[in-house]
Amino acid sequence: MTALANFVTQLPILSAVTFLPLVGALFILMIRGDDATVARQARYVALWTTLFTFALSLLIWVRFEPATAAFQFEERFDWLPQYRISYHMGVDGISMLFVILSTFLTPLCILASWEAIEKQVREFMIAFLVLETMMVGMFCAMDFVLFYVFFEGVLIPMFLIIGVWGGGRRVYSAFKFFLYTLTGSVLLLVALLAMYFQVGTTDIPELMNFKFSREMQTWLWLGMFASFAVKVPMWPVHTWLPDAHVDAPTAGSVILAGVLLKMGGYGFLRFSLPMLPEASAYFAPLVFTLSIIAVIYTSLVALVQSDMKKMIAYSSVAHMGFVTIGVFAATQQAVEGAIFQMLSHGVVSGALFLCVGVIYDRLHTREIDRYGGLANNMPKYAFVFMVFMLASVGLPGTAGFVGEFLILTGTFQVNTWVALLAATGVILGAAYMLYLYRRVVFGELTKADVKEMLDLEPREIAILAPIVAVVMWMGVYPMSFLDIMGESVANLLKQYHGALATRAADLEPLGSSFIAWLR
Amino acid sequence: MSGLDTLAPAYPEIFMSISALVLLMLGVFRSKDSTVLLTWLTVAVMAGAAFLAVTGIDEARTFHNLFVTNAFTIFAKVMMLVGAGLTLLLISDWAVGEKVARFELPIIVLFAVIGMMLMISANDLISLYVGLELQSLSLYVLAAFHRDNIRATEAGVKYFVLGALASGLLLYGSSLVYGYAGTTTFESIATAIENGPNTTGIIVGIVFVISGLAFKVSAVPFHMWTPDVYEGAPTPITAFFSIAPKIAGLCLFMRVLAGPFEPLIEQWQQVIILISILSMIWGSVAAIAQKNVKRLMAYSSIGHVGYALIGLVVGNEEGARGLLFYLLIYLVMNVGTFAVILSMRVKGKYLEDISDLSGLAKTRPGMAMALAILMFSMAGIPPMAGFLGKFYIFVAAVNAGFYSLAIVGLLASVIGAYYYLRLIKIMYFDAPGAAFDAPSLTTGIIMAGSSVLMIVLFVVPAPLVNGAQAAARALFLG
Amino acid sequence: MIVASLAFYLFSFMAVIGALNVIFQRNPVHSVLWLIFTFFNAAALFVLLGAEFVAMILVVVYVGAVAVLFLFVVMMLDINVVVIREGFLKYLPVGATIAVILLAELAIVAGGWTFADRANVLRVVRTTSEVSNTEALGRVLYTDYAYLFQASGLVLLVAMIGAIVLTMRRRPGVRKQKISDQVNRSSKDTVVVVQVEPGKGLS
Amino acid sequence: MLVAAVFLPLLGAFIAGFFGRFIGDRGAHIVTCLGVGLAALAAIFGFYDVVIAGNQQVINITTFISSGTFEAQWALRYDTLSAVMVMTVTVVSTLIHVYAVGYMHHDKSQPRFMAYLSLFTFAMLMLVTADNLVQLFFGWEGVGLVSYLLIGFWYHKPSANAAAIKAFIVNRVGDFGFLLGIFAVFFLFDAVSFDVIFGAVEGKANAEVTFFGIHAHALTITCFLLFIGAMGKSAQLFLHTWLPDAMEGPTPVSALIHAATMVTAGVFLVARMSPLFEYAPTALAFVTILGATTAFFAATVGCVQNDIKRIIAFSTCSQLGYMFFACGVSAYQAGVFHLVTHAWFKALLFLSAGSVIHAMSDEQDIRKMGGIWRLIPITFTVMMIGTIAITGLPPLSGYFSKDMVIEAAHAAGTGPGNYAFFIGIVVAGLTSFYSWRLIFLTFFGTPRADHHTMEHIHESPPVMTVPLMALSVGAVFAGMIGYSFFVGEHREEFWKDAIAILPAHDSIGKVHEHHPSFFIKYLPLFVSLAGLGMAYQMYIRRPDWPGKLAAAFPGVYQFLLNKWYFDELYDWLFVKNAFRLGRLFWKRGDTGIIDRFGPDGLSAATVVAARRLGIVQSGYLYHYAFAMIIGIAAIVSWFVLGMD
Amino acid sequence: MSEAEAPALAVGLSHYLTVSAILFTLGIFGIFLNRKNLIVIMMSIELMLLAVNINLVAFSSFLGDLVGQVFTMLVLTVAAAEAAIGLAIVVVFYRNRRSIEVEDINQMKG
Repeated sequence: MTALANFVTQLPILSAVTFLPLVGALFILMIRGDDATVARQARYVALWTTLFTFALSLLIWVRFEPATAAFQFEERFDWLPQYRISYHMGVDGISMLFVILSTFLTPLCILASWEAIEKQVREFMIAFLVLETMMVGMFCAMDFVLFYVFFEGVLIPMFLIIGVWGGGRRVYSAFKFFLYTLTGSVLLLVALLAMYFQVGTTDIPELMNFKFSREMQTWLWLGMFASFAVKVPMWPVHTWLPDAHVDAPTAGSVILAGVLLKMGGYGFLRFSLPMLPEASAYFAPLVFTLSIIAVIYTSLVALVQSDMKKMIAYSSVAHMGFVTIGVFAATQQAVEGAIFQMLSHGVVSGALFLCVGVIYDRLHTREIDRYGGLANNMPKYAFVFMVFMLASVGLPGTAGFVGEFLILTGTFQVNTWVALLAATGVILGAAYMLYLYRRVVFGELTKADVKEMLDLEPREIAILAPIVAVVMWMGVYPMSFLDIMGESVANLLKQYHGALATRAADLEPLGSSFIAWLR
Repeated sequence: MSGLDTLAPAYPEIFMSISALVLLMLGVFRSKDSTVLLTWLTVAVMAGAAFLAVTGIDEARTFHNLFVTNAFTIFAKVMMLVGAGLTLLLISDWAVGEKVARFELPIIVLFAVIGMMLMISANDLISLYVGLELQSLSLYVLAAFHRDNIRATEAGVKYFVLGALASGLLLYGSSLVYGYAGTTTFESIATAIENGPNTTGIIVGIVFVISGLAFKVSAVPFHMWTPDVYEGAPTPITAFFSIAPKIAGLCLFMRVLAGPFEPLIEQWQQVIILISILSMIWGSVAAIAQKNVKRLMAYSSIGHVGYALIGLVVGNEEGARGLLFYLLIYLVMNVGTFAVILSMRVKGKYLEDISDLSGLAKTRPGMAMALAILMFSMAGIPPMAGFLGKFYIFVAAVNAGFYSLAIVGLLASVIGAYYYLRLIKIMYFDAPGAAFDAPSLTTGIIMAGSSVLMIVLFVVPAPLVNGAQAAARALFLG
Repeated sequence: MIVASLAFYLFSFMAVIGALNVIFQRNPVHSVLWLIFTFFNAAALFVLLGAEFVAMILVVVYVGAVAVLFLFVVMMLDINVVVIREGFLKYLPVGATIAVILLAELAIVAGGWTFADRANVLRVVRTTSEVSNTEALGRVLYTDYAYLFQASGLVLLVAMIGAIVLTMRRRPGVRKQKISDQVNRSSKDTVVVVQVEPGKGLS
Repeated sequence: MLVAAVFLPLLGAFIAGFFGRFIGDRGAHIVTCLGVGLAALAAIFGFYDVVIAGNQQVINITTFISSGTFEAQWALRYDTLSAVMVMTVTVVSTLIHVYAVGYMHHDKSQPRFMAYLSLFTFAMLMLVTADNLVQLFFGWEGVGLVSYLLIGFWYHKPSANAAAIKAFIVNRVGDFGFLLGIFAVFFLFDAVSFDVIFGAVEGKANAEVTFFGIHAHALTITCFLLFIGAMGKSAQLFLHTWLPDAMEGPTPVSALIHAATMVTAGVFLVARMSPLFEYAPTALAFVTILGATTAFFAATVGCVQNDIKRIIAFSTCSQLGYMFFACGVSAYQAGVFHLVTHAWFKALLFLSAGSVIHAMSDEQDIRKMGGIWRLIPITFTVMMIGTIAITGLPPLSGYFSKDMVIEAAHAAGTGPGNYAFFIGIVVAGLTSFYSWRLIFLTFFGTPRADHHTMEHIHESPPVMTVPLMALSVGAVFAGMIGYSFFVGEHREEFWKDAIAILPAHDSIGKVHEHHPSFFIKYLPLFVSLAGLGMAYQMYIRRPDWPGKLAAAFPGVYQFLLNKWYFDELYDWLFVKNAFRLGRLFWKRGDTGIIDRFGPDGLSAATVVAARRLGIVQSGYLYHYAFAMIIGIAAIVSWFVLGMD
Repeated sequence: MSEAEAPALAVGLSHYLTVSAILFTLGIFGIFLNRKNLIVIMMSIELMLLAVNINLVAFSSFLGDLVGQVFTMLVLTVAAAEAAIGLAIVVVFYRNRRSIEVEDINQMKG
């Protein structure tokens, strides 16, 4: 027993969680047999691998020490010694929960693809496991280059997932997704290199402690912004998202919405804010403006969509607009709210895509008008969908509320206009979600093929039930998450405001005279 | 040093020259068709030469200061020999049962490699020219080797005429440099430039020399031959073209610019920046419209040369290291890719259209995966070694303050990613066509090995980078 | 001196005329002949510069070998005299402009030519008046520059192999001399001694 | 015990909702009714404990949200206000539950309905027992949600769905203000829990802030924002449009929403936040004016409606206006008092209306009723009681509370107070008119329903009538019993510190000090009787008058019938434009501009460029050579020209 | 040059360089303006090389350094080899295409 305990404590747990899926992928690669056997075994291997990974990642949570802002479970090996770039892993209160989010969603996605993916199952599962490795690695990376590697690496499996197993204009969407994000990230790379030459290292903790000059910060910030804004995505670089979502298979959409979008927000939190405080303060009005446009604009666009996935995709843009507002409002509540919103949006929008997937599997269309009256023959589904719809609307008691509320609370302390305009999203969000729900679930059950649809099967319940539980849990007792991030966020903001206070007496945010006039 | 010892620095070249003659006679007097045998023997000779180079003298000059050996030349030669050797392995597979292949093929390849080695080791404009011509003449022949094929001969004609034009430019430039400096030895030229008034004359001379060299590495606007020659030449020869001469050309480029012309760095930097940017953009953009996979590879290599030239622009040890590392990665990627292209064969017939790859992921998943990894690597997406190659180059550029160059390069790489992705799209997203024949063992191993190396080199790049580092240091000391 | 100057201007003028004709003659055979003419004039310029050996080589190698090779190929391929196509005139202005620009720049460079300050010191093989140009060249070519000599040998070898590989064809039905067959031939196999009775004939 | 009062309904809802299929309709009825009934018992005990025994308390459950200085607890706050509300809510709710068992017995998804009802009760209880604004918001949104579910209960009816969405979204508009109000409170007090806010409010009495570019008195703007929330929930003017449409729900729903619970939440909020409002006189004035105007508006519209439930709905809207202007003149106790009495008689009215509808085979148009009072005597009786109560005829409950409201408005002596007083009088008359009109048209005169319907008219079963009778008991006695505690001489020890009033604002105190003149005191009664008379004249004696009147003033009639055209205005202004903008942004913005000039444009440009480069790569040798020469000529020129 | 051995000619270095430049330009001109046949293009190349040789010899002469002439000899040698290869390629091309007109060399493009 002690041996086991020793093993558990000695285990380089972050690397284990990161690379375990790859091991699973190797196993899948080695499966031999006819197509049906390979497909079946690949599914099971993938499922067990991801479940085990999830279990292992829970160990991180259990052993995580929330009372400190320091990085934990650190690992470090030389990688590119010429440049003092190392394989450096670690998590703090900000990143840890994202790791859990990734490992939580992946097995659900595998389950969701159980029957929906019929061709090239083996490759699909491999792609998914590689994707998990990249996602987890990205959140654990404590070296900027390592981060970048994972950040970009995600594109590969996702590209294949959309392109091979997607529908509609899958090729167009896959390319759009890939090239859009790649364009952004190469500018991140330039910023990264420039930072490296200022500091002489790409180690994230060291970068955080370095003080860049004002001008340098401006350029670096823009470089990072190009990348993270695309990933988030912020208006007007959001147009890849609806296409990618619509054409990706269900599991792809779930991960896209659930984790990939968070990478941008995480990037802002991990890099822009602590490393470039003055530029962040300077550009905050820009971010606010774009985010508000995102919230209002995309909410309105969501309202008129006739494709379910597209609608949810647009709603994601709006929801992520809240996140960016929260991050750059830079108050304790706003930042914690932003993180919480990312987590909840990850779970909720992922769940919404799963819900779309459920009916898509039955009727093979995402046209909202093709449905209607599902409440009659699919009551369980209606209930589950309702929960996620309400969470998306931000009803108190569900996950969606806490994040939105904290973001707006925090933002109001900084800029009332921003809070006011962003809060309109609360109204619009309710409008388009309810409108969607009404058209799909409510109404008369008239269409013959819709009448034939069966309610959730056990597998689908197994996918959705945990999410319902998590959504409620996050809404009713959000402290189990807020506790973890609290210290890290406080520390981050202490540094941020400290840096601003000591060095930025004359710092005027972008367009501040205009804002002063508004205020 | 006395007697035979004075030849020691050139042992690899001497060994190869003598072997070439021996092999030639073997080929002539052996009555049976001996192409495959000679190919393997040539590989062995190259391995021997590489061994000699590695174990030989580290730092020396010989032949009245015409010839130099140092860590850089050794590194470059070994890299080139590896590239040439691997392509020869591909040739040997291809030559089996191929009527086009004759025993002269490996011999001429061998001569070309000798020429490359001579030019890498050149320490004088004259020896540079002779080495370059030895290489070029062999390559002209190789391009037209498929002499009954109209496209091959057309490739030969184009390559020859433009190559001769380029040689003329190079020579004219050399003559101006000679006239200015009063000497043709690299070190003396550097001394002369350093001390003399830097008139237009020397600069024009250098521009002409650069143009000639740029032709050899197919940098824009001296690249126009590349797509046609790549398309026309027999595929394994195209593979050879895309690897060894590029490596040799870039290494020579580096030696010339970092050696005799080093004092005029500010002038030639502008030229290299220009051709580098043009190459990156042209290579990326023009490739998009291609249908022939060999032409695609031509534009791809133009683009890659553009990136490599960034390392040259930087003009310091870091840049050189980046360039060498980039070349290493490029070598592996291209060998692997051509191994796949050579496997594009249905019932013994070679295919060249990109669309022939469609649905490869379903018919030959292994091959598709290998090619996909290579393509992602070429596009510079982590976690493939191609990313690290670009990374080292761009690190050097940014460190030297060439931000705009780095940004242009990275944006061009996004455009470039488009056509690499297109290949992947065709393999993975499209409906399958006719299944390819099973690749031979050697080709299969090269294919698999190079794609695995892409990931291995990404994880543990340190040994190679260290080698490149040592070589780069030698370049800037000597 | 004046003679030398006049000679320079004469030969250069003729060389340029020759070069122009090489390009603009319609008949390739004429072009080759004009090329030979140009080479002769260039050789004369070399003599004026005191490089007699190179001048001779130029005549021997170029006129004697290369130009003749050209002529041979032109004849062999039986190329017709071509009409100038439209494209030529269309591109002429642009091409001429570029050529003139380039020429002007090269002329500027040539006109203001300066040597490097240390060009004197850096010379490797100084000319001396002690020995003739040919001997001086001979002294360095096979000693200091033996490497180049050997390397150019390789170049020529490659050219030979290349030319053979590309052009040589074994035509069926062409009789070839087989030396070994001839050498190995013995009288026993081929010669039959026949006793002929006188007056009877062979039949 | 107090915890049980709140959570038992949740438990009932949970069981009925998730296990409804296993326990069946009967089981769901029992579970939910039991849950709410026990909660009512607990609430009565709680009321005793808190109000009589004086055990005000805050029961902490756990932390809800804690982030930096932001701290919100899950807690139950029990003071008089909460206790009154909890008791009213649970008791009325229990009766409605029981009634629903009967009313819904034909429906096929009764467990769902019962679960909703209980959940609604739970949410309302969370709202009234909240110890901080966030939890209050939880309950606030909770009732919003369940009202959405209940209104849209018959989800196959498009009109029900539309009404449900409308209710939710209009409420969201209010919530928008409420949220901003919460943020403003946090901004000012760095806390959201009531104790802290109320403790610190004096210190902030004169604070000024700049919100949204407006530099203003902090508490005024905060209270104003909070009041926007109250407007939404309580269907005050501008945000009232959802209320009439909400009648799409089953009748008990309407009762629940309008009587005791959801719509009164706004009044509760203002009463709860009285310490803040007291320091924001401008906000109070606004509350007064808006409340009074709403009362007038709703009453005018109520006079011409024909749907039995709609009339009652507008009456609710109007009565809420009374409550608000009571609060606006700082007579919070009067407001809450009216709330409580209203809860009884309005629930009674709705349920009886439900009973009528039930009897009339789901007919809701009063023009198709008439002359049925003999056929359904119990319903008729209780409805009469409700009507007498609402029209403020003594000694039923409405008389006490409404009189106090009107007197307080008069006693306040301020401009808005006088306005409210005036409107209050007018509306009292209108209320009487439309209430009696309803009674006369429904029960008296000649039957206008078709023969078939008339034959089927029958009294409702006891499971419906018993709650009706219980409610009518409340409607009769609530005013008499409550008067002295809520607004009478015992009010101080009754309320303790649950409601704070600045001495200068104490309008109820003024009412008691300066006894209003006879005229003021009995004017409402007189007006009410006048309304009755008018209704009698128009609908019993001369039934042709209304038609003539409508024909004489078609503009006014249409204006009133169409509810002052608010729906049309909003539809034109917001809904249509939202869709239009959305389409514009999507087609023009995303597709037409961003994609066209962004990714698609760039990639198309790249492809074009690639083709161009392909043309350059012509295959002709001289072009290739030309490129090289141009290249070198350009570079040489660059240097030759650059060097000089 | 100050060296005594340098031939004292009234005609200076730049004259030779100019002649060479003219020939060089004509060679280049010949290559890209030629629409006739490949052989002429090859002759143009020879003209370019000749220009280089004049340059080298002139520099050699004016510098008083023999290396230029050594270089010239190598250029001549290599040029001969180049001509051989070039003509061989032209011949094989002719065999395939039955033409060596420059306009006909356009099988591959794009």
